[in-house]
Amino acid sequence: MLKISLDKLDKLFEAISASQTLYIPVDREDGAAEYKKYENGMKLSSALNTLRSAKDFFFPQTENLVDFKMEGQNIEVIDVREESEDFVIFGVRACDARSFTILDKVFLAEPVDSYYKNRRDHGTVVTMACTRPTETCFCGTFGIDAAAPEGDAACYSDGESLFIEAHNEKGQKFIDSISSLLEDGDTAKLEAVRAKTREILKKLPLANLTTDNFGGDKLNEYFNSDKWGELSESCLGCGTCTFVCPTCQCYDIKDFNTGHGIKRFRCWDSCMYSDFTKMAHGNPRLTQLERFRQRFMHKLVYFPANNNGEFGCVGCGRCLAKCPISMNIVKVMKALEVK
Amino acid sequence: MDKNLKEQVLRSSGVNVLKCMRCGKCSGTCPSYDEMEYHPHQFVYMVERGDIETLMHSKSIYKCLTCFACVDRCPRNVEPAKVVEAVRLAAVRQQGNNHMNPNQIPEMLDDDLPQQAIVTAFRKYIK
Amino acid sequence: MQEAMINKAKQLLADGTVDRVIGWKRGEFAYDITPAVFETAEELEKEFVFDDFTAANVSKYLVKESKKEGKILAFLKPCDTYSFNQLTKEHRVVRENVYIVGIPGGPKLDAEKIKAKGITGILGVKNENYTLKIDTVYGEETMPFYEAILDKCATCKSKKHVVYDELIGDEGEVLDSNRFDMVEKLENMTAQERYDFWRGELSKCIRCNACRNVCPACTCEKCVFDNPNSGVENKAPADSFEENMFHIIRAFHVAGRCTDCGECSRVCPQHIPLHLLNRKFIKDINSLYGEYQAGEDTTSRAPLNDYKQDDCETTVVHERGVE
Amino acid sequence: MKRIGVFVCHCGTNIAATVDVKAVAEALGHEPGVVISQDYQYMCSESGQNLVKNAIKEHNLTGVVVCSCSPRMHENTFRKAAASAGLNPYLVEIANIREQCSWIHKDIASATEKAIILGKAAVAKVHLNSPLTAGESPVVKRALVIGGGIAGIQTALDIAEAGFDVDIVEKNPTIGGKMAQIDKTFPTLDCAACILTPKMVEASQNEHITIHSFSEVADVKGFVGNFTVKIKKKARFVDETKCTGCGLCTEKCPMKKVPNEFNMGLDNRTAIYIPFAQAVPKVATIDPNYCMMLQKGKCGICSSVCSVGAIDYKQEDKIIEQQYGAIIVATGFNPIKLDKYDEFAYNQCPDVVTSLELERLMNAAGPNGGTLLRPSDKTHPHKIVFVQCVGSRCDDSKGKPYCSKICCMYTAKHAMLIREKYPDTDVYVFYIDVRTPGKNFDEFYRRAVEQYNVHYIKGMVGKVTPRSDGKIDVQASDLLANEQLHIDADMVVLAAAIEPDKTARPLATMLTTQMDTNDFFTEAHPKLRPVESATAGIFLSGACQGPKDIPETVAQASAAAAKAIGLLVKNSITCNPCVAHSDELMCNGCSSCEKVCPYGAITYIDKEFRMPDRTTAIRRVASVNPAVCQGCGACTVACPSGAMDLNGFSNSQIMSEVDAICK
Amino acid sequence: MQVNDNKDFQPLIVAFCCNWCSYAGADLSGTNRLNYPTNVKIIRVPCSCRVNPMFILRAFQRGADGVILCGCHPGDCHYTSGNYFTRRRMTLLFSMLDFLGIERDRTRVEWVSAAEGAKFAATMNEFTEAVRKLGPNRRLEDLRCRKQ
Repeated sequence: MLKISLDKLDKLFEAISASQTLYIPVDREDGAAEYKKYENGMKLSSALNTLRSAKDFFFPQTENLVDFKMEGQNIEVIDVREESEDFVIFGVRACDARSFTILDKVFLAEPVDSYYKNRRDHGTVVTMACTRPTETCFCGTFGIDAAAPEGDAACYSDGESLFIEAHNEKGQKFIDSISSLLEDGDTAKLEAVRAKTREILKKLPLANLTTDNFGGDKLNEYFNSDKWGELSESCLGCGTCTFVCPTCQCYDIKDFNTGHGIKRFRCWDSCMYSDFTKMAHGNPRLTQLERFRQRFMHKLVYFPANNNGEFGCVGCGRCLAKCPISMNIVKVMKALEVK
Repeated sequence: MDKNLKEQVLRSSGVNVLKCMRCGKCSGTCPSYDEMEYHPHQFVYMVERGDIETLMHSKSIYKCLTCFACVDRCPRNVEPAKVVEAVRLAAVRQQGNNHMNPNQIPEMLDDDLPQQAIVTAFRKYIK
Repeated sequence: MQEAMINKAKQLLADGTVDRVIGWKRGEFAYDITPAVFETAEELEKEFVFDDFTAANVSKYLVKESKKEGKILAFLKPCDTYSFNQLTKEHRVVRENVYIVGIPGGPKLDAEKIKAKGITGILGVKNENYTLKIDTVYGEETMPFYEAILDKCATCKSKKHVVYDELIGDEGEVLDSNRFDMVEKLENMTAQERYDFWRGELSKCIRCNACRNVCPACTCEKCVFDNPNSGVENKAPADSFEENMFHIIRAFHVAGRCTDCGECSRVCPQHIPLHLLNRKFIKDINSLYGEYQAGEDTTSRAPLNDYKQDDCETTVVHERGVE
Repeated sequence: MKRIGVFVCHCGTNIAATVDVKAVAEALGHEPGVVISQDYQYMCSESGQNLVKNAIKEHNLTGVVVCSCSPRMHENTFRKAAASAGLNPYLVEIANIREQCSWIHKDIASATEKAIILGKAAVAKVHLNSPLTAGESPVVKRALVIGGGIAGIQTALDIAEAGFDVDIVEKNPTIGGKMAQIDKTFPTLDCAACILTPKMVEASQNEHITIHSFSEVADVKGFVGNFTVKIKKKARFVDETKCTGCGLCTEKCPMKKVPNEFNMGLDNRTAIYIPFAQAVPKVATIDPNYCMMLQKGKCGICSSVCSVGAIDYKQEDKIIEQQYGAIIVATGFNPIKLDKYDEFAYNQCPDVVTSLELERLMNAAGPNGGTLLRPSDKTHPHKIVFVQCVGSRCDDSKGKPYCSKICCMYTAKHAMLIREKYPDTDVYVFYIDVRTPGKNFDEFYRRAVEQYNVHYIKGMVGKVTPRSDGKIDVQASDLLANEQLHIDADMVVLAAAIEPDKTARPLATMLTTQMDTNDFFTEAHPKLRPVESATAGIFLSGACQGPKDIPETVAQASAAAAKAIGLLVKNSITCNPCVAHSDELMCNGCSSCEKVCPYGAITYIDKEFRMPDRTTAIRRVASVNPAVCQGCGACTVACPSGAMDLNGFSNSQIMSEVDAICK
Repeated sequence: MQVNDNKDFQPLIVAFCCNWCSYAGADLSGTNRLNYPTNVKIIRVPCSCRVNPMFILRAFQRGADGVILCGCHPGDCHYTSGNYFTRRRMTLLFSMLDFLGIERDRTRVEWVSAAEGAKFAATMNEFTEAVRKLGPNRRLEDLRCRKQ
């Protein structure tokens, strides 16, 4: 496998950013990691994961769809779409890498979401294998190997060098563009590191959580479960879980009157919000219980029902860490599960 | 009539002579009234008319004790003493720099000189 | 303490004083505690928890719970009692339907602080003589207890319960906290520095509304930011202005009502020090209109619903500090 | 879909000279919803109004924007025009392009641009206007007169005459006010008491009039037609209903060294007292500061001599509450304190007196039984100096900037009376100007000069120095003779400026009426509405509005009464429909709005609601009484959820104006 | 490089005036032909206490460079106490804006009576000049609303 010494990472990033925009996770002052556009001198974060997921790159929180310009009583419609620039997201973890597969199923299915596709086509995802998974991780539950992430290209560290391999043509093109910096390397030590990581993954508190009892065919078992009341009673109805989630893909479309025109934009919505999917007749889910149920039923039942058994969760653990009242999909699965 | 002179007096006194309503309280209160050819209320009115030179040539400008009784009692805040002072200053300026040096004052003092005159002299000559 | 509380709850349930109990329920890990309502002794035995991580202020839940049939037992920490009192004052809770047992306050721990030390894979946390022994999948780690406490506990304003039906443990006192130090530090910066500081902080906002939804002062039936007819509704911070707008107006709406319970900053997934906005208002109110602690009583007039004829003019803002 | 008409007024050249009105009409014609946009010479003229009316009918307009002068000028005109054409009057908005545009700007291009923006803001607002209907609120058929001087008495008598109940609140133990203290009145020189006391008696006997003497207004709530007033009846320690006013108690009271305020402190009274013989109500009052029973618990003589048992040492202040439809303020005036005028030696020399003190000195019921004697040695003065404008027309902090108006005339009166009664007395009057406009006034003054030989000297007294021989040295200037005079006077009389009573300022706050910087009440219009305050239902009577002599005061008192009667005869008045209202679905019931409402218009009700989760719940929600609400909007900002909004100035309307301006 | 005194900059000033005093004061400055810049656009409100902080922020969002609030002098409020509430609200709001690093001179409260036409004009001249010196409002604007 091709590799580069870890102390030459700066050189690697400089080379990538010379030809296209590069995003890497960096540490913020408060210790949290976030993706930043690479500028010389930036250091790759060693954090397990970024606070916000990587979905922003393809599905940003707000996105302008179309403009209406108003002159007196006339309205002109302006298409604001532009071809996206090429960019690389480096250091995506296995869970987030899988989340793109899930988002693709939504946005690239017919009718294709051209805004999403535009970015997806121009973005190269370079993943990074995990070496220090934490207690909130449960990617294994969804068949994700944290030590062998997906993506256009994947990186692995053995503590000294960074190994890199392509998974597809886009990944190969990426590697080709930086090949002058790479050399062939021995993966023996790397394999040991990966084995160790896999050992740790097995020891994690959520290692035994499975989706065996969930899936598209479980609607009736769970929809009317009497557990929902208890599970949702302390839910604040905030959107933290949905906004840190790499797979939540619901959005709202709104018009903003700028005074001289209308900007029609979409922004993330949360099924936890009281006006979620509000329609002319009103709101289909009137109570927090219903909204709460929607979120988990969607991830564990509805999504697999519509997508060949694929679950709408990747086990990144962000919601476990961030929910203000510590209610999350793991607790829901454990409480709900009928074996 | 010298308009500049009027301007100068108005500016250096800072007084708005138009506020005077001719009540004569300044003259009614003035301790030097009998010594003066022109009295405080006349000062104000003559300055308003621009008749400054007459005042400058009158000994009245040196009779004002600057006791400020008129200033204190004027119901309109016109401050006649400041007008008198300004006219006096205008006269001094025209005479060139022949005014007294404050250091000369102590040797000129005698026991009969009223305390008020000394204090007001300092007020006048310190500038 | 946990034992005493469970016993108290069981006793009050048994003698019919209360029908339900609101407290905290243990989670998957050492720290992921969820506020919960218990109805039976068995549930209490099994799941009720009170430890260094039970920081959540349960008083806001009483807005809904106190309107249900029967009486509910609420375990309130000193800071929570201020929130409860404020809610009583604003007629948002039905005082008669709540039996309040005052319990000792913090300092409570912040799992995020432990994680920020680079400690991952946390399996258990033990407090031994104010040193935290943290069991992780990567071995045992230690850190000083006080380095892991919540910001809101580090600047605790009071250990006194302002309302209760009975107390477990000793009553504390109002503390002479240094809670305005950071506000003061910011006030002493230049306008440009302040602007840069807040831009940096507020630009992190993802408008998850956790701060608003956890806030015991934010109990509006419908928030103006959720109401399409209000003219200011917005769902996502589409422009830096909207980040400012949301947080300024939210702080303004709770000004004089915020008890400084610190929940907003505790729950912010982006660690934005939102409490500083509220504290700025509290500090201004204290210095301009006289000391006022929201929630201290249930009768006083909120400073913004009150005035004195000789109040300072708005120019006071121009006259002080640095521009 | 809105159908809005825009009408741009030229106002002759007032607008058209600086604003291109055609361009404004043209530009606004392109705004969304605008179906017709016209300009016209004088939009407020009958033909201009017809233009609006016809357009409303012809184009079936749902909103009208008039770009013209200030809405304070013609908003009502156009609202009425719209109403007569069948459009709700509150669907009319005015863009102020005269006072706030054409009159203040010179450059046509920028003024036109601004006029267009102001027009756009009005169009944006009118899009959100909704038809409003004015409600009605009943009028309580009772009036309150605050102050029982000649102004208050006259107003009360006139209102009672019209058949309405009226209450007088007087802070002193008796009504009568300043006029009761005056000896004679100018220019007729008839005795003040002779013409005042019959009116006082008439007031006390009129079945429609209730006199609350020794009382103060403690609180005023409500609004025109429906004021709720709390009146504090101060404890006088005498049961008014029992006391016959026989005066035995005042004779027997051992505490005889109390300065008599009715005689300006020139003599003494007893601790239990009746201010003067003709007092109304003629009831004794105990002065608790001097009464030995109340101070030390020893004495009780008055109680033992009172044959009807009217004395009640345990009496306490009592608050009574009453509803009124109209309130008339007649709080009157006082002479200013002369403490700051050292040059007149008022505080040093008892023979330097104010004019009001002179009135008492000359009055038959006064300290000397009507003989003019010097207060110091009770000798007859032979040379008296009057000083005019003491504290009046002053630009300094000591006095008042205004002319007190009455001094010239009463000084002439005093001078004349003294010369008449004591021809051996020399009387000097130092004046700045003598101001005597008024029927028979100048003739009166000339009589003092020509027939009574009063020495009128143009000039001001600069210094008054009491001498050891009992004479008073008056140093003054005689401006016409251009000399400084020294007069060795026996008495000096100072014509002190008059100022509004000190109780007026807090009262104005309670009544929400405006005052000028001198604490005189401000009339609604200086020429056209001189006896009304800007606050509906509050009228002004007498010197509380500005210095006045007796005939003028009485004239104004009757005018205020006429205005109040005009209000009281109505059964109801039309309310302003631009009031607050609460959206119950959004209301939290938190009470913030109630706390900031100055009118107490907001109450809370428990109401059953169907909640989002299909359950029903009882919630506490705010409810606004539209008859009480005056539409200030304080509640709308206090309400965090935005449940409270204001008709005519709603959140969305104001924001749409902001948007249009900032576009 | 931006010139410091921003001589050519035309700031947009939104003035909220209470109906009873300040709006009448503004009318009086018109009646007396006292000039102030066209930059000032007045919105009539019944009382200064009707002005919600949201309106002020809204104006800044939409491109206002300065917002001034005029009401009756304290004690003279047509509604007794409205301006007292205004004073507290605005003191706190302005203090908060200052805390967030927004330029202080962009906001102001001025008490203008119906008789103070001259004061109204002088205030508007002064305020416009102060805002002109600050330059365009960049810290509290919504980029989407910026004029193209």
